[in-house]
Amino acid sequence: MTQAMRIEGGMIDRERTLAFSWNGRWMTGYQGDTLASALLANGERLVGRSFKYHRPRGIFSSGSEEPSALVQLRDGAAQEPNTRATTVELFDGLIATSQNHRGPLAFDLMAVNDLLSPFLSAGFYYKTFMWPKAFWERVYEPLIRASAGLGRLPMQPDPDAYDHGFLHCDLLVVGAGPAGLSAALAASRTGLRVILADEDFVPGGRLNAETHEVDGQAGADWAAAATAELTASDRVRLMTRTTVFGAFDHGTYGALERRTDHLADAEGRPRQVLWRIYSRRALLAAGATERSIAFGNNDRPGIMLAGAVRAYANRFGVAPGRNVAVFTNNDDGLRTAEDLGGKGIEVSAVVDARRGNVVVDTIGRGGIRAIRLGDGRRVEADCLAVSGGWSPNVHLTCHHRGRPAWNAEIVGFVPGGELPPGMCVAGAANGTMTLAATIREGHEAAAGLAEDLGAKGSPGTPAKAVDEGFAASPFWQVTGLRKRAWVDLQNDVTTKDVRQSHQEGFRSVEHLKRYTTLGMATDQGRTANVLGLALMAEAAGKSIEETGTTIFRPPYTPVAIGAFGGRARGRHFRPFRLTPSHKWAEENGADFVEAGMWLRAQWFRQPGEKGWRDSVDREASQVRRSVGVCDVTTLGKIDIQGRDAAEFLNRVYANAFLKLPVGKVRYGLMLREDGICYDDGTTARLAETRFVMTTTTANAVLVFRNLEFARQCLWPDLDVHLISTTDGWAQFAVAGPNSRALLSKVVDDLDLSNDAFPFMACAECSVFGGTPARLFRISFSGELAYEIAVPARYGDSMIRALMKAGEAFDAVPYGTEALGVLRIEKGHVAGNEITGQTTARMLGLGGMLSRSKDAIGLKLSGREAMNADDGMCLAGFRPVDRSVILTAGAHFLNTGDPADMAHDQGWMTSVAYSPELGTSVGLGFLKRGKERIGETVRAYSPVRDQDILVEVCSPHHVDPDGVRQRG
Amino acid sequence: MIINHPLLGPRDSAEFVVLGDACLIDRPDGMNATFEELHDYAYVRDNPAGEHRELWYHEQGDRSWLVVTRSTLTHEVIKVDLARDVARARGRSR
Amino acid sequence: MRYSALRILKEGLTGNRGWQPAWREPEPKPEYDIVIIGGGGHGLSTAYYLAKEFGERKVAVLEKGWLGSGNVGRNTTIIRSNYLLEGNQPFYEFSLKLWEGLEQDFNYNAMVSQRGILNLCHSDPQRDAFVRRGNAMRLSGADSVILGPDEVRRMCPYLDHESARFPITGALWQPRGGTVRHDAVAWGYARGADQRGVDIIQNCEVTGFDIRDGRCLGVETAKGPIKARKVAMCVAGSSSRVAALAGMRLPIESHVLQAFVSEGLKPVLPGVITFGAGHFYVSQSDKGGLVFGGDIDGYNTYAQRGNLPVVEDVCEGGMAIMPMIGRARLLRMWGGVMDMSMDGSPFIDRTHVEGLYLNAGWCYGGFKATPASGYCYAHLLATGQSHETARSFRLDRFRLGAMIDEKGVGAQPNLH
Amino acid sequence: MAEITLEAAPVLGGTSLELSGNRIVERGDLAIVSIATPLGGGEALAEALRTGWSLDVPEPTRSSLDGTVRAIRTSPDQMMLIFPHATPDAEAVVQERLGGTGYTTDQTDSWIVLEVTGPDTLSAMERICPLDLPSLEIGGTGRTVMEHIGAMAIRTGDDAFLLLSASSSAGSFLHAVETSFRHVT
Repeated sequence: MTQAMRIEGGMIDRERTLAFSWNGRWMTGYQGDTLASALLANGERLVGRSFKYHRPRGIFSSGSEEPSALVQLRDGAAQEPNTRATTVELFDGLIATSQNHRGPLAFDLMAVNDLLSPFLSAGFYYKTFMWPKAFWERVYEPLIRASAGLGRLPMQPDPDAYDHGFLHCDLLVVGAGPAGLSAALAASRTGLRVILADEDFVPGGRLNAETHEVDGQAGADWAAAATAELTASDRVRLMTRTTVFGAFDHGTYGALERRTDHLADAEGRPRQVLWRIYSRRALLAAGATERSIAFGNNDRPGIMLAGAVRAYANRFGVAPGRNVAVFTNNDDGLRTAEDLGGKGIEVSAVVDARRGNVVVDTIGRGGIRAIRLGDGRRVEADCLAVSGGWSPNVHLTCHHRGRPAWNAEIVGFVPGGELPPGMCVAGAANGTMTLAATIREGHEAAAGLAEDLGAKGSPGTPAKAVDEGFAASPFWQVTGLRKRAWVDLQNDVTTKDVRQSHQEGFRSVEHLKRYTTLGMATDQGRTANVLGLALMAEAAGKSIEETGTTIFRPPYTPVAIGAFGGRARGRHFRPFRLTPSHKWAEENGADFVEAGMWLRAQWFRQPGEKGWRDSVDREASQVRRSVGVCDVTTLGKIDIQGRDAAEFLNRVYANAFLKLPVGKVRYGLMLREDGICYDDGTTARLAETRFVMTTTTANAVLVFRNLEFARQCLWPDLDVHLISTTDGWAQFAVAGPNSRALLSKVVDDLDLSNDAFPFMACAECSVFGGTPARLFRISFSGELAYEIAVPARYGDSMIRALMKAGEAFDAVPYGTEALGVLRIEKGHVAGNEITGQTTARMLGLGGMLSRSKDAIGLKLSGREAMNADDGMCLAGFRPVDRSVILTAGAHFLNTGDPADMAHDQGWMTSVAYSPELGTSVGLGFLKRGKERIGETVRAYSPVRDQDILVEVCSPHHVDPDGVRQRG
Repeated sequence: MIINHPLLGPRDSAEFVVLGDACLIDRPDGMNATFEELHDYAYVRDNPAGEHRELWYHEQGDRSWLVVTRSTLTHEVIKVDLARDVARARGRSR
Repeated sequence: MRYSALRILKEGLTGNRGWQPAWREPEPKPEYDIVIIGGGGHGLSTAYYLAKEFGERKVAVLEKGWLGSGNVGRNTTIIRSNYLLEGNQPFYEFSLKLWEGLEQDFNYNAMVSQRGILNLCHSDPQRDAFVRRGNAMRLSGADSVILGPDEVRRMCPYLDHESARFPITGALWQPRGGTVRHDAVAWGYARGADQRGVDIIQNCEVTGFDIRDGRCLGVETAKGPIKARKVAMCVAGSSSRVAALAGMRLPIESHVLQAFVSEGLKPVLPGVITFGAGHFYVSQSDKGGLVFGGDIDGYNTYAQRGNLPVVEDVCEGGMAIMPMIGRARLLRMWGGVMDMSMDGSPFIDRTHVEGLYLNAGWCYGGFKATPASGYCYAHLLATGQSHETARSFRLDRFRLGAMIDEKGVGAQPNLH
Repeated sequence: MAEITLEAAPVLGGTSLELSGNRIVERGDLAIVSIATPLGGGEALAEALRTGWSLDVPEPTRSSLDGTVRAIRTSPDQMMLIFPHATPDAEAVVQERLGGTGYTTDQTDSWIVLEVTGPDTLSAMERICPLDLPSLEIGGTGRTVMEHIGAMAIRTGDDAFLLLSASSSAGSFLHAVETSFRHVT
């Protein structure tokens, strides 16, 4: 087919023919076409099906308000469901298919719903499908879901890239129609930093669709000239294909720029960029949207908004029909007849409701063939241009929940009182419906804002134009119809549904919307809402003011979830933090595990080891037998300095810190103000006024934040200063009986003997002949152990050197799993015990709480329920049958008690297989656990199909008296 | 949202962490305060529909704690101070 | 009028002219036994159960706007009982059981759809916590299953199993979890309560309380004073404001939770999926829209709207775990004001004012609780005793140190 | 063990990328030392900075320069000195010139420093940096978050910035910056 409906003129490049496929048939269009104009040029009228009744649907509009012409764009993983044909820029090789039908588009089996429509009236599904009970999930809902939705998601990952971006400007102008262009010109001349954004790919708005003149030239030519001036200015950023979709707080706007959607291939560039625009002021010049009239069978393909009919004829050089009828309630419709006449298109009738003439019905199945008038006459027409008046695009003015106000003169809602701060509105969006006034208003608004922002330059003078006639009338529906009249074309909401909603008591506008689904389709009812409200008002015998309106929420038009997601996908969803020994660990068979943002070595697989248990058992045993090395860089490190540093620590730790001597380390317990433990770690005093605090890996950021809070807000006059050094030092735990021997080969001239450098000692020293280092004698495993730190730049070199020095002792690297085994054997608490829900008393650390000072959390830790006698406390557990493996998360029950919540005795927090003891061991919280050592309880874990007997024991499975770590 | 940082100028709220009611500055001294006072400090906060003084932390900035006076109805930011200055003005020192 | 397939057939054949209003539009009487403030989900269900289960006849619900305009009108419709703590789990399981018989009970199809809820986990400690939770659920009679990575892959092949930043190591699965058509819940309870004589009075804002020497005798409203033996606050989102009228300060902050819906799509997600590590949860409605959300914005607000950073954060989570939704378009975003309590758990209790009761602090978990909240509140109002599953929801629990802190983040409302 | 000595390695192995006329270079030669102002010690510290380097205490969002030594303000009572220095004793060097008038911490190993230059620098930064870099004067600084990573930007020329970020996430940060350039060139 060769574009049979193509006519002269328009803003298309006839030199550049583009081939595209529609439902598998190849057709041609021109550069500058939209998919919709190209389909019309090829005589395609039936392009889709409605949601509920599967009625035939055609192209209804020429813009982003399109309710009917929704297509599945592109193919494969790049498919885009529900894409408005009216906004898709045609490109060579474009592929589109129709959606929401079973069988061919022309013979949709689901169209049977239309015959059943009497039984599918508003809210019918709330009144049935209830019996028998079990049938909902099994029968009814599957049926309903089978017909749910419109387009189809490709079930493959989105192949395109997306980006976020940030822009700053003095003035953001939304919409590049006459008002927006005029405003942007004025603002740029005053020297403001301007962003002008428009959703279309050609600036000009309605100027491109109408035959108006501006400054003595065709409106479209004036728009092109204005665009040229703006593009030339380095103060202006003109963004076409960019929809400002949301007004957020303090002048922040969300905008979506479609960068490659008009290209066959994005070539790896981001398909769309989601901009966060920071503006000092914003001018909304988003124009207006035409609406329909309710009359019999007003939903057939070929029935089109009058403004769209003009757009296709004037801008795209396409005849929407061979003989066109016009039905209007305002002057706009008449203009359509003139424009079509000028293009040599036959106009078969102009029906003006203001003169009492109406269309009562339309004839034709897959598309309109004729109309029937109020006086019974039948008029042939393959296209009916309808104008029910224009609704200002006030959407962004509502995004801070401001309500639009009804304006009886223009018969539409205009921006209400409260606009988002910094926003003003000009042109049709503001209810200024004629051209000259629109241009003037845009100019003056911008000039006013420039002055108010202190811009010096002159805005110049606004372009000249003539105000066309505009006489809207509040004519909404043709009454006394026998045929159904549509309000919402996509969701199939008819005038009957609106009446029924009122009849059933759903009378507030919100109830109307929710009960009938009016305006809840992909077009958000942009061409339907006002009509629906007017009908509701008529049904209630109220005015539209009294009836009120629902308000608009972002986004103005739907935005791809991928665009909101930006780059945060797959491996790059969040940053990785790597330790200085990461590369070395990779070379040495490490499996890594996420610890917050960090990757930590979990274990080091050795040749011949079958599963992870082999590796972990080997590593843990070798630590207890000789020595092992573990990268503990991820623990938070905070450099704390100042004359009052000790006093400060004494107030943020629950245990005493004031008298910690220089050269010593102390274990510290941190409470929240509510008395619950939230972190622990060791803090070393390197000098009178200098401490190094360590936190858990998970809480490093939170602890730092809380310390800053205490420093700045609670005790602002303490001389104490914080800075994080977590990334600055590569820190390694060296643990095991041979750790001293190993380190004596590493550390330069420092006496490591037990007397000179006892348990909990620390020192600044150097290693391997002069590299600065810090040495701490602390143990998380219960063995003789140290932690040695060097500047991170030496981390990789250090781990290699340590392992070399350790060869003499068969030193092993060990990962987080072995670390866990060792600390569970020793009965040290960690994240599984310090959950933010546990008290020091539960953890068996109640004795640490100082009674002689004020520190954060001490007072509230004394509350009744947190100190109940039958309270939980930490205990150790071993399976009565030593061969059984324990389950973390099992709940404890007294033997003989029923398994219900009332008899819950606690839960297992951590388990590990202890190579040392040759059995699985656990830690857990048990009511009165301390007093019950030796008892036997049930460890009940139905989700793991486990119900076993365990013996309660001391949490210190290994070396309970702590001889080794002091040795 | 934009927070007008008294030292750094307007900054995107995404750089901040919000703690809540600025009354958290007024921590009673645990040695002298009653249990009731500590309970109210920890659990009872203002939650006005209107002007609210709240603590924001510039975690991805200069790590200042700020007292932001903001309307909870319109989100308008009325005033921003360094929390340290506010704390001192409210008589906190060491 | 009773709803049924037969009725629809009859009405369909007679032009749907016979449908009756779903509820009356009564003017307030001068006096009631019980006045409920708030015609949202919890208020309406409280009225329904007061009338149906406890034989209360003189009950009014006062709603400042349109009925159902509470958070029941703007949420992500999820029902579940996958809680951890003793204070919570039995209550939410009770609620789930009430959901399961609800539609037949109030003769309204709220599309209670138990297609399951899947909580993904990404580390061993998380899995241990899920095992503990799953076991707690079993102890209170709920259903729960721990799935391994392969089972999750079989159930949801479209998740990012290969290249995820946080690989999926398993999940907690509750088959009885699911979704409900939220507006229909409000309408069903309203219709059921109305049929049993409850006066539901819309556009009737409460402007004050009549409190004399420690007793609440009634309320001042936009439609004049109304006397009542008992007054029951049920205004989550506005709790602090209404309580202030009675001179009370509550351990509650108001925060906005944003939620999102996509354009209608042919069904791809059977049940609910939550991706905690990425602050993202999603389900698909019977109309085809992906309904999803994440964390609250984090600042106190009464404005029912949020800001871009959280919108992006939520969609980042979605794209990270489910990269096949990239080309689905976000159609609508909205914000609901939440009562965020100091430990993330609610209150159903009397207040220090005699005759004045409080139901509040639901954080963003209020919807799933609607039936049990109403039932337990009605129980307290009618019998003077707390219902056994709601005993822990006391207003004085912070004094006792009996917090119900599922997340373990302490007295910081914006982290719950 | 005399036979072993440790070797310093730059976090990204001294990365240097050329992307259609733009450059991303890891600056491994810079030392970074933070200086905290003791309570009430502002004057003394300012004096020490003047005598030690002829540096003024930098205003927030500005740097002050003495040849190759740059001071930037990182918080109300903290600043950072950034200067070329090879050995791991930068803190001692600074401490000596300060004579105890400030609390110092060596931050060299905590940060990665990327130098980005070239005609597309501003449009690349637009994609990750919420700060208004186009109107940031030369020498201006700002700390913010880029692609979920904390980062500091220092403008060193019309089309040139130093970007500082945590060394543990250096790989992800480089990826973010590099991707931005690739997306705009």
